[in-house]
Amino acid sequence: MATEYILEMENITKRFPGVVALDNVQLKVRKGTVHALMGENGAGKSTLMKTIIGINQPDEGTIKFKGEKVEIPDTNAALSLGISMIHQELNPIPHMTVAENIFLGREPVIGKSGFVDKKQMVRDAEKLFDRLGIAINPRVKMKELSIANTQIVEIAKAISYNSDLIIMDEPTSAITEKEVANLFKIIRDLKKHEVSIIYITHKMDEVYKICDDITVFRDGQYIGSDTAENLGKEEMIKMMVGRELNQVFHKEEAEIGDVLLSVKNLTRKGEFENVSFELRRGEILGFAGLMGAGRTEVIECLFGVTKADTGEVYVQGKKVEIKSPEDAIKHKMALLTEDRKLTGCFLVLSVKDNMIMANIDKFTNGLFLNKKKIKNVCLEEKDKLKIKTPHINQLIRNLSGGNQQKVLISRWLLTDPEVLILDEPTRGIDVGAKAEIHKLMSKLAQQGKAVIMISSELPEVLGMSDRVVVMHEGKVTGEFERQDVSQEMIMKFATGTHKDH
Amino acid sequence: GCSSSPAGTDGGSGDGKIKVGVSIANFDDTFLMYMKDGMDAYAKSLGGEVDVTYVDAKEDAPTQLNQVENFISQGMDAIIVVPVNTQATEPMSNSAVAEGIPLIYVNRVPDYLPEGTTFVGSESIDAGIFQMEYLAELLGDEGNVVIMQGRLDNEASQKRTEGVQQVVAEHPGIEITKTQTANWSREEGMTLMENWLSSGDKINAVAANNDDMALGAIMAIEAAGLLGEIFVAGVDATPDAIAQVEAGKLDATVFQDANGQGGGAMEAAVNLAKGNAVDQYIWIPFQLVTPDNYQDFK
Amino acid sequence: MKNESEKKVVTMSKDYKELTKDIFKKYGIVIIFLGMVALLSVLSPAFLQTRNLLNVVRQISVIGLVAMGVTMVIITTGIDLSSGSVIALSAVVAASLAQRPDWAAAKFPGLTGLPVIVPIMAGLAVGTIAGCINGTVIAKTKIPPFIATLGMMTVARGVALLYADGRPISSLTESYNFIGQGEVLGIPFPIILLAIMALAMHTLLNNTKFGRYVYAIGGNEQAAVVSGLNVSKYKILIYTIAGFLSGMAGIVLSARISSGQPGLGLGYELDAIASAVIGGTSLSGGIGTIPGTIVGALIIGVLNNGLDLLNVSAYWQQIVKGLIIVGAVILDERKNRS
Amino acid sequence: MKNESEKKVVTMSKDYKELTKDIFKKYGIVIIFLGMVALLSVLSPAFLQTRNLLNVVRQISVIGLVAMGVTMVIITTGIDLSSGSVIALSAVVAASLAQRPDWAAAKFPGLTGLPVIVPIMAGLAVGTIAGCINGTVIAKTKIPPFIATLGMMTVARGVALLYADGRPISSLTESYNFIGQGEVLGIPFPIILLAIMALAMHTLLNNTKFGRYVYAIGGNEQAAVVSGLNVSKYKILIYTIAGFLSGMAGIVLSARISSGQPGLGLGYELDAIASAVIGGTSLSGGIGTIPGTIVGALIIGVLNNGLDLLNVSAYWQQIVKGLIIVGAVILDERKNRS
Ligand SMILES: Nc1ncnc2c1ncn2[C@@H]1O[C@H](COP(=O)(O)OP(=O)(O)OP(=O)(O)O)[C@@H](O)[C@H]1O
Ligand SMILES: Nc1ncnc2c1ncn2[C@@H]1O[C@H](COP(=O)(O)OP(=O)(O)OP(=O)(O)O)[C@@H](O)[C@H]1O
Ligand SMILES: [Mg+2]
Ligand SMILES: [Mg+2]
Repeated sequence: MATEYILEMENITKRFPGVVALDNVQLKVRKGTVHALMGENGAGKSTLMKTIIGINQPDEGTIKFKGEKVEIPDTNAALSLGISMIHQELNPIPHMTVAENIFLGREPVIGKSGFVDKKQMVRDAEKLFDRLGIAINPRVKMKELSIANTQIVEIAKAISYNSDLIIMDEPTSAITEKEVANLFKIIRDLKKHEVSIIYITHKMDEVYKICDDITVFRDGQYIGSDTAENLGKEEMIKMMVGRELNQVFHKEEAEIGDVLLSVKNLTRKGEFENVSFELRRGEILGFAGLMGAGRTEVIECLFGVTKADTGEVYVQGKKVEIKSPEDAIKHKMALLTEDRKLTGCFLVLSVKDNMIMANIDKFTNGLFLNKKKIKNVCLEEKDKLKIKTPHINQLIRNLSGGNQQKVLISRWLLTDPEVLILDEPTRGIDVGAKAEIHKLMSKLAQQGKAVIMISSELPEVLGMSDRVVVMHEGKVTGEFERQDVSQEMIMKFATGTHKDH
Repeated sequence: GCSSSPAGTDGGSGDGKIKVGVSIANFDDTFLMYMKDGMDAYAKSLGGEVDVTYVDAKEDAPTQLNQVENFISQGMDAIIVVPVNTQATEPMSNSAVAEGIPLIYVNRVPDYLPEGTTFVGSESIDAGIFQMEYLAELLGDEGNVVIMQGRLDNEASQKRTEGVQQVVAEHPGIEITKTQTANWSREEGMTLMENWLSSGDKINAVAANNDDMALGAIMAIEAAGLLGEIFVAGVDATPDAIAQVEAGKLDATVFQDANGQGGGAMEAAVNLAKGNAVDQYIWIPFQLVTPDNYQDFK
Repeated sequence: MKNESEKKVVTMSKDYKELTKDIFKKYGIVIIFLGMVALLSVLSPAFLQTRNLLNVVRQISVIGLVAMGVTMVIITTGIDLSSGSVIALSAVVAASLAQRPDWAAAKFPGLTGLPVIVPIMAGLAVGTIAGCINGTVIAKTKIPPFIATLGMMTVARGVALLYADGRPISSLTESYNFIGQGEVLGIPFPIILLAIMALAMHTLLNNTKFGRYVYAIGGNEQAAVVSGLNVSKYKILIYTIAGFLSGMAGIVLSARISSGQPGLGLGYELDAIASAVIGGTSLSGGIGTIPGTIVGALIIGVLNNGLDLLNVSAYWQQIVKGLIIVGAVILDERKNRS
Repeated sequence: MKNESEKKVVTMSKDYKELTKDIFKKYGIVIIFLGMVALLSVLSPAFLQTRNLLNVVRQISVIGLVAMGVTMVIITTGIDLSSGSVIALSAVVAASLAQRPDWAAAKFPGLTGLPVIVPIMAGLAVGTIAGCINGTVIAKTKIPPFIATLGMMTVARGVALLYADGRPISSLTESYNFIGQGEVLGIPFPIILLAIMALAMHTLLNNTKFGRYVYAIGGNEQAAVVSGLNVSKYKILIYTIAGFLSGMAGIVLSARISSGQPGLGLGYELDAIASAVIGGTSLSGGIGTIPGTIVGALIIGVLNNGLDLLNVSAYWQQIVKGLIIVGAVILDERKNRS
């Protein structure tokens, strides 16, 4: 039996001003399979997906869906062909309910009246969530949800179209292992119903857990495809980055010094209670926990984004009042936030401006900006973190997600922090860059600085941390030294089941 | 003139004071403010007998109607209105008449003036006529005249312009070459005049619908070094304008007796509230102000 | 699962504690409005008389109509500066077809004494067309609504002046005047019209697909696009409805003063926008309700009426009015409207 | 490696190809402006005369000053509706301290003939205070700038009317009038003032930390907070500068017409906002430049001047002006301004 393709894309080229995002690429997806599309940040994966869903129009090339050549002028056309997509950039409508978000454009109506049947909509959402094993109240507004739950809603939404082809562009970037496992269960189930999936991720292990075929892009070019069985991990990574890459974590030993930061009984009612921990020079402190554990809330409070109800913070033994991020930065702290779009990027500003914003004082001569210095430093950072952008005056919103993340990291590195707090630092970052960031963390630790890393990727937590703090529902449930910790233990404390024995 | 009998007034409210509500078309209008002074002065001259409420209609006819309705529900003994628009007075006239509250229009004559309402003021068109007749004399019956209009939808602006046009029509040697709005504003009058002078077209006289625009025009003319070569006339005889007549820069303005109109209206209101009869039309004529007689208006 | 339910309980108990706070949060502006009413009824005995209250509502009916359309536009992160001018244009066009046959200076001497439906349809059509042009320009050329409707504001005013030659079009038929001055069972007709339209608009926004799309486009236009909504189409429709309501306001206004004037409605756009924002509509989109907007319009109306009743002098009125509007919005806790 | 360099070449050659397109994208509004100038000089020989060109620039100097402050405000996603009223307030206050001693009707008969610096400082102070109040209310209470400045618009106008009792304050000293009417080396003083302020504001926005922060706050306020900016402080400063510029505009305007009037500046806020937006400032924040805004103001000024020169009738002027402004923004390719 000849292979039956649900999607065949050939000779696709897409240009943006100053960039060739896709250069004559191809992608063929077999019916009823999960097809991994792999590549570094900026390889053009999302751009290609957007041409399928009708957001971008390719400059050249053909798309065949179910064997027929198709034109996809807009998303509506894609949806009616039977293609839906989980977008890399989450797109919640904050003031509408979860159910309204999911059924936008497909609202059930009462008879033929044109009136929306709100109750039915909620019932439909509940039914969908039941089927997918999701515990979210469809009546709450999207803005109430954490970023993780927002992503889950988007997953559910894409699936609810009952499409024949579902594109998942980094669907697991904001969720933890538990939800990933659930998603994989759903995907297997979809496969049974002959649904095909294009799966984009930067988490290598996921590829081999769930995907049948792999296609690799590099710099907007098609490199090759094979089945997951045939294509080994090392080989795939080599295709992605164009060279050999060592996959082990770049944890280098650093000398552990004095206590740099100490947090005592930090509490914010309704979010977290009595959180205490210490951070020493040379240390990388990992924070583990399931989504909703309150890790983000703790460090945002620590950084002065929100106000603590009670609790104390000591920097180098001195008690400090941190009322705003301004204060935190004065105390040589830095925070890479979890939500890139909401609290990270200045989307309409250039890469350069985005980089210098947290520490402009470093770039002034008296009253005026030293533009030459800014340019030099930014170019240096661009090279150091291998940020893919045609020039540093490019608007950050035109960068791929992973490259945006790198720009934000360099923003905080430029402040020369003593305590660098990273909330999901490698979210959406490709393997190569991830290794770079890990190296960087080690280097900072060796310089006698300290790093707090929140990560929902357990291997990353285990691989990089000197110590791990585990949180569950707003409370610290455990703290472990590097040598004592295992994946199972973290999960036990993160789910709160450690008390059950 | 014909007299109107006040319809069923009780001669004042409970505390013995006469309550008068006044809705003025626009508090930004300098002339109307002088008229308000006239009303105030007359009311004060009666001691504590009259209690006056002034409201600003902001040049919006519906707002004025709202205000008159509010006056009626407040139980005013008489209402004075400087109408925003004389063709939009029918509903307020009808409401006031139905309630038996005397309504006095000032300054602008409504088309519809039913029994029970009164008018105090002058004929707007006369201002344009007086102004242009004097300019025609200065021009020796030939030359190009430009008209600076007030706000385009404003009645005083239209009537005064009509007056100018009427006079020009009688003088074949005079031609209106440009008609444009400067929205009653000195600054816009100046800008407009600058632009006109730039255009290089010959201008011999400027007929401005009010003094502020005329003063703006004079400033542009002076800056261009053409003072004395272009005649300028305004309307209102504001103190600023009189000073310019005195300085020999403004050739003429038309005196509208703000004090007389305001005081006359208040007098009529008090009389009607007391149940005394007054003439339905009380005319207070315009007067031309020139270098010969400006002293009388200082 | 156990954890889930535990957490819910926690949330619930918190809810009860904060109930009063929540009520103020949700109905803050209504409470502020009621406070104003209470204060005014103490300060001025005339205020609470039925007649005066009917006055207030009748007076806001025009702003109310416009503000409802503006609310919808603002929910989509747009703005409509043209409403005041569209009022004028629709008023002069409608009035020119509603003149009494006995009037010598009729604009169209051959077209007097027409059935009242003719001027009504003409006025509504004018508003609808203007709105449709706004919407089309905004949706198709992607220029900011501020500029598109600013252009329409200038153009529509110019056309109104040109059409009426700057002069009022007066002496309108009784049946036309009824729209602005008539009463049904003692209730002024403009109030009835406002109530009907408010109900219709509220239903439209709350219970129909179209309404959901208005909020979706305002909440996150990109999300609306990727959900397959034809955003352009809906934007055109939204501005068209706003134009329709401005057209209707023009008819009511001209019927109320028995005269169509090219200077009508000047500055009404700001009052309409202020009503919407005071009523809780967010200028950054996605939030806003019709009842809120009506309360916003009532606050402005009560303020105008009350200050007149209290005999506050004209200059002070402006000052007090400005302060109270700002104060009301500050007191109102729903802050995310900018 | 080979691929890398190959690709660069491709990109480069394409770049050259698209250069003209890019230029139009970046300088579209300038090209449109030049087109208007070219057209007008053909249609009216008077247009290109030095004297007329000086006229145009002098006429926009007031709007230009205001528009620069408004630009900064809009970059932070704010809006300033109060500028027109603040102009009036600063004008009457400054004028009241700049009256000639020989004038009988002086507002403060004891305070005439003061050195010119007194009214100037007073006018600037009035504007600065008004702006500071705007900024503080917006930053501290988080109410929408639209409402806060709408309130200030009403209040400042009321105070101006109250202060001047609705009447013009005239007969000002020669040295005061010089600000609006004087010339230095044949160049009108308001133009010099505009040029200096434009240079200062451009430098401020482009070459200082403060400038970067303005863009950052507009680009993403939350991110600005997390990056350690004291957003409240900068917002207050931004509105204060805008108020200062409105105050300066009030002085220039009153000096230009030798009279401080409480009705001055009516509607200037819209012209100022339009200048900024035509010049490319994005109402959704983060984007905008001073040179762009000056070009925007010039477009409006040239339009007013040209239509007068061409003797276009008053009604048609409004229509044509509206159409051209919308047309210019449509032709301009930088679309993301809404
Ligand atoms: N609208 C745009 N304008 C200009 N350049 C763009 C635009 N969108 C994407 N690009 C560029 O196209 C290239 C491909 O981007 P794309 O988002 O497809 O990468 P990606 O493979 O999805 O990366 P990531 O893994 O980081 O998400 C990048 O260099 C990006 O900068
Ligand atoms: N804006 C919000 N409004 C109400 N509740 C919120 C909001 N943001 C987050 N929460 C709640 O706060 C809790 C913690 O959020 P969050 O999921 O971000 O925690 P976390 O430990 O940082 O997890 P992760 O980093 O894995 O996402 C959750 O219960 C979440 O629902
Ligand atoms: Mg991507
Ligand atoms: Mg988190």
